[in-house]
Amino acid sequence: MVLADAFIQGILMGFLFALISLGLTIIFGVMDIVNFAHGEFLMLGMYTAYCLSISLGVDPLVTLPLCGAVGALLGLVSYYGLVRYLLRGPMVAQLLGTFGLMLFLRYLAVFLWGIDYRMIKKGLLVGKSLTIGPFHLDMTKVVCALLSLVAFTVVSWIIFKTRVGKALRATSINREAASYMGIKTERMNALAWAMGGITVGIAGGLLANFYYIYPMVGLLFVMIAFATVALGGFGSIKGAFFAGILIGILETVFPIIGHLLKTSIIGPQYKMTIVYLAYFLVVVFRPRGLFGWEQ
Amino acid sequence: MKKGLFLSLLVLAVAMGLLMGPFTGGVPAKAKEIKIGVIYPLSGAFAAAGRDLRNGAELALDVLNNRYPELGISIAKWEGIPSLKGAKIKLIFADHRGEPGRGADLAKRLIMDEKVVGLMGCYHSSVTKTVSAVAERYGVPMINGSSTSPVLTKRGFKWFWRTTPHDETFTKDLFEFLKGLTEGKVRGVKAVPKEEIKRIAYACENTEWGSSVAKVIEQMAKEYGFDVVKGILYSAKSPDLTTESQALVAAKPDCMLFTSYISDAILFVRTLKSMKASPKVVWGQDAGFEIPDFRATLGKDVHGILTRTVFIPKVVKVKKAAGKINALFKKRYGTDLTGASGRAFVALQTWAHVLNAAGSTDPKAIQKVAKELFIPAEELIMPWGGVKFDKTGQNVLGTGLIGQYQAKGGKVELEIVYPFDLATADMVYPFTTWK
Amino acid sequence: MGAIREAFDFSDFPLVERIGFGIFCLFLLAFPWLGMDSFGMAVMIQFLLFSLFGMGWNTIGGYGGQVELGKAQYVGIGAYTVAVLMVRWDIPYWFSMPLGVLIALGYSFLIGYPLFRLKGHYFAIATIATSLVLQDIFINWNFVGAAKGIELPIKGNTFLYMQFTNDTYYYYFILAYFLAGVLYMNWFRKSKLGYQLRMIKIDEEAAESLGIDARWCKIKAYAIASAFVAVGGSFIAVYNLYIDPESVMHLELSIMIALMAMLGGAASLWGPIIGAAILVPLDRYLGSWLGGHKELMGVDFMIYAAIIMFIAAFEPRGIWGIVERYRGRRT
Amino acid sequence: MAFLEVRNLTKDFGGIVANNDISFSIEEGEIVGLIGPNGAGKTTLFNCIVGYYRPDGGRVIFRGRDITGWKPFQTAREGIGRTFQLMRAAGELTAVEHVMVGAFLHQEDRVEAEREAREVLAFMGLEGVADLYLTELPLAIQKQVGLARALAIKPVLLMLDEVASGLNPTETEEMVKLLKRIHREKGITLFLIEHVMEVVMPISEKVIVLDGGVKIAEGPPEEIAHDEKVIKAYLGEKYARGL
Repeated sequence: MVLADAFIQGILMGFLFALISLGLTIIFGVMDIVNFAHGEFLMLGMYTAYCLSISLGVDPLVTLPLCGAVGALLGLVSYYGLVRYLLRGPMVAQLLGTFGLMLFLRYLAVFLWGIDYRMIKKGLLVGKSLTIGPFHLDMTKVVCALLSLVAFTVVSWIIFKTRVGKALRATSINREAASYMGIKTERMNALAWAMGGITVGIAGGLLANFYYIYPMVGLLFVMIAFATVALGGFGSIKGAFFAGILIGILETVFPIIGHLLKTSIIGPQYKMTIVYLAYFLVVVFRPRGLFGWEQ
Repeated sequence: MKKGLFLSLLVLAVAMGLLMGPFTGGVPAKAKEIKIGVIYPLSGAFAAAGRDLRNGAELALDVLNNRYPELGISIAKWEGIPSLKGAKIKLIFADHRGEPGRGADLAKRLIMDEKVVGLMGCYHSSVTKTVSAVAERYGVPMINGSSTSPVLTKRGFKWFWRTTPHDETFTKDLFEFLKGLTEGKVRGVKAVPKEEIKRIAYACENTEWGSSVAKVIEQMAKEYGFDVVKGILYSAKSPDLTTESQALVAAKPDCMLFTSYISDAILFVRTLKSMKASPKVVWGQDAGFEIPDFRATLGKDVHGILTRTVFIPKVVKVKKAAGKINALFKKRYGTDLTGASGRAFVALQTWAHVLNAAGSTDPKAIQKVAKELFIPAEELIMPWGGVKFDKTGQNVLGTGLIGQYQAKGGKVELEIVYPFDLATADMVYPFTTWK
Repeated sequence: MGAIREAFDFSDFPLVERIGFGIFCLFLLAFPWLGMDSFGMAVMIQFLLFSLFGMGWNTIGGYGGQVELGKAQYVGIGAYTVAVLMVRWDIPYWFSMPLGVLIALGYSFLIGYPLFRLKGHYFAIATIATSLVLQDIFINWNFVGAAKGIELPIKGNTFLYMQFTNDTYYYYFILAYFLAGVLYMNWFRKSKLGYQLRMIKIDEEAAESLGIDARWCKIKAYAIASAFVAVGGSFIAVYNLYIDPESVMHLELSIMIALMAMLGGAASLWGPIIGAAILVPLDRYLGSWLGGHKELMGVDFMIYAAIIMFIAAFEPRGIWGIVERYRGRRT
Repeated sequence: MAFLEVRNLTKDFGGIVANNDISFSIEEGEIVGLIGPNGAGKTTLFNCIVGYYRPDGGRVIFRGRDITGWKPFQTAREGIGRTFQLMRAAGELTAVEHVMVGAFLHQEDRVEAEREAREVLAFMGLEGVADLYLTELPLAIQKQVGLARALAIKPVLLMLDEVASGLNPTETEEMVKLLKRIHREKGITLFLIEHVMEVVMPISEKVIVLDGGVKIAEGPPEEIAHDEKVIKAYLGEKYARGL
């Protein structure tokens, strides 16, 4: 019973993690870059939702498209403004650069909005929860889950069915070959960043419905996003999805097991530990993650 | 291109140097000015608390250095330190970002370079540890207003005094309160059978502060005959607290006790509400549950939540001084005084009294008077018996308050429910907000 | 013997650099007598400490070209060994420090072995993961004080326990480590392992075809790095006299270490030192100065971040890379 | 007993059979050429022998030792040197340092290693470029440095993967001369992949031909030159190019 509840909660969280990681994995897939600033994109998405819903007095859900737009803009700006140059450097320089971007965005937010905690107080979903039989589910999380599904279907459709998608995949598999085939890889990269931005922006907009908004908030999610993407296999859409859910379940079910076993050694204090441990073990035995490809 | 980059970097470096020049040397001390170093978490994850603390300290400074006769407390009349020919106090703020190591370095800077007479701070018990260790090493007095880890005054330091009561006192208050609940002492609630509130579950953030509180709770629960059915240490930086909340709910406790900073406190309330958790008592250990942001962000979801604190605006009903100062504070910063800002105020106030009594800035003299210092209750904005340090440097007259958030037509008030004789409203029991 | 000669042999550097380094060393030795304020002293100590960390990271991260982001766990191991032994059994620094280093070495081999099955980003994230796991364990492990951390007993001035009431002692203490580190690295970069690592970095297949066991080389370099960092950690313990997982094993510390080395210029002797020389003062002074100003909140970090991005974008080889480009030699 | 013996070696990548049941042997001191059209599985065969790939079937015996599935660095230590089709050049190490790394295999001391390295470079007439970074060198020279690097590990068998590709006729001439010298003066057995027949024919004593992963012919160059199957394989490819 408790276990079942934990399981469901876990899956819901999992969908959220998956949604957050989606952008990261798209960007990586196309250009082998881990974007440290991903969490900050999320944070800015949340602020967008907040500011708009306050200033326009509309329901935060309405602002989602705009959050996406802001995310896309952010992605494009950081690609053309920074990442384009980073690509010339080695991996260390790339990490360094996006790490700088992370710090910069975070403290830009501090500068602009100060360090107050903000929270969206009214809105369709805010504070609502859905009761199915014995289970109480946070309405926003349910919607998150649905949207996450939608996002994944749309993205995979774009990538696997459309011509743009083919171009994207070609670029990700072999940059030179792609450019010979007349694909403008520059543009593909930009597109990847835009897509990444959109997804994470929307995720932020949703998150704003039940999460507090704060300049440092990105930090909380970015590590999970990394673990998710890495576990699923860098660049793999499918991987991000299942890894996200797996992690969600792991971190909620694991402590409950401890609770059922009446032991305090297995408890929430280790919920993240278990996630990282899982990642470590998986990659040690499967160095490409669950669905990743050889690099 | 590359040359340009190199140059611009060079320029930047030089610019840095120039900018920092004045700040490394430290401002030359002006006559008749007493420098107190104040180390707070002004930026980083705890900046919200830091700002609150800073406001409290700055208000106290203003009250001390200028004339506010209407306030009716002695420092308001002083315009500086009388016994030092009205010397003004100057606060030098430093930002430790919650990092013990950084705190220690800043303490050195304040002591050696700024030549401060004494130190104040640091909110985080972990930082207070390193900072007080530095103060001890250099023999500089430090008055701590808001770190509540019991061990701080159990280290036999000679230069460390703490005005605030510590977590043992606070936690004791809680259990006294629960006891009172079973004995019908609580205003507006008739005696509750102990069975009804026997099961306790706590969730404490897993750093210095939380984990030490957890220990105290365990031990007190035994003394007062409650059963701890679930104890959780969690990371305040965790992106979601679903798991923790579930573990709590699963244990079906009557009382949920929290030791949380602001972000996790907010998250807990949100998550537990979504799970329709139904404990009869919800109690928060100050900090997260008491910073204005908590109420501001969560609105009426906090109706009925108890928080231990040391200051509640309602205190004005029983304390004249508090009322006027709170009004002043609200006028200036837009929020009521809180435990954080209030205690910062008192800490500086204490500094003023100490210096005045000592009549000099010589550490030895300060140390001497600190031993027999007594600030009477009516001087304080806190509902304490006054300020009097025992030989460990702990203020023995400090007491805690337990307040309850009560939603009254749109706005949320924090009412006093403990000590029972100070109660300002009927307690809301049982807690039903999240149902 | 030969190794020692190698360590002191800087002859492959241009004269101007050797002179520069000489002057810098003199400056370091004389620093406490330059009447610098104690905050300057504290910053200087941080600078030396982080240079030490950076040099360590440079073996695996710079010469080996492996993006290692988990060094904090070894800072923790070093610091905790010293602290725990001193608190529980009153064991002097000079016994506990080497032990700490040994533990760090053992542990690094233990996790290095599986770790180096991984490449690229998988490796990077895995190093972070291991570090976080260890931190969580320490946070919950009561024997080492759990989240409360450990306060070391204050013993006044003693060389046995390496505790001093005056920072000047600590300064020379860490300076000694720093210089030893520089000499070691000067030997390392010219050592067999040093060259093999660079070969692996350029082309792992080719390296293997030359009879180099790439994985084993990486593990060795990783262990060396860990030892360096553990030494630094042991210093933190006796310097701060209080450690907790939050402050000595934090992810940001790991990133800081890598950041400084990369920014200064990975795979070069001076790189990490330069990186630390720029970032540490920047961080501390900006922090301590702007930190006090409400209205400027966050600006210090923005400047900081801007510099990082700038370097990463326009000089991927780090600041030292500029010099190397001008003089056309790498060292 | 054969110097290097390959028995029924098979390697397939998820269904695509790159090497199918290939057997041959090389005697000590021979120069053997391995030719075949693109995608015939030449490089795969090399990689199976040196150990970058683990064969799915068959054995590799080197000087009476079964080295099947050994790691590359182990085979290298056993005395098998190899070069690659392309050098990954980086501004990290100079030419001489590249060769030093090879010398380090049997030489702990740096100074000694450097001396050896310079000797090898001198032997190949590359003294001039010793202290330049690979990125500063033309492709032809880079490949020679790669060869020097392999020589520095003092191999008894040297496996060369298209040393002549990307070289102009005169450079190719040079390379052929050089190979002859290596064989003559250092007495190293050479086993070389060549895509262009014209290069292998003059120097090799025996030629092995692969096509589509199978060995279609083996024998002295002149025989091979007139072998039906071989010609077809190449013509076939030419047609394919035409289309």
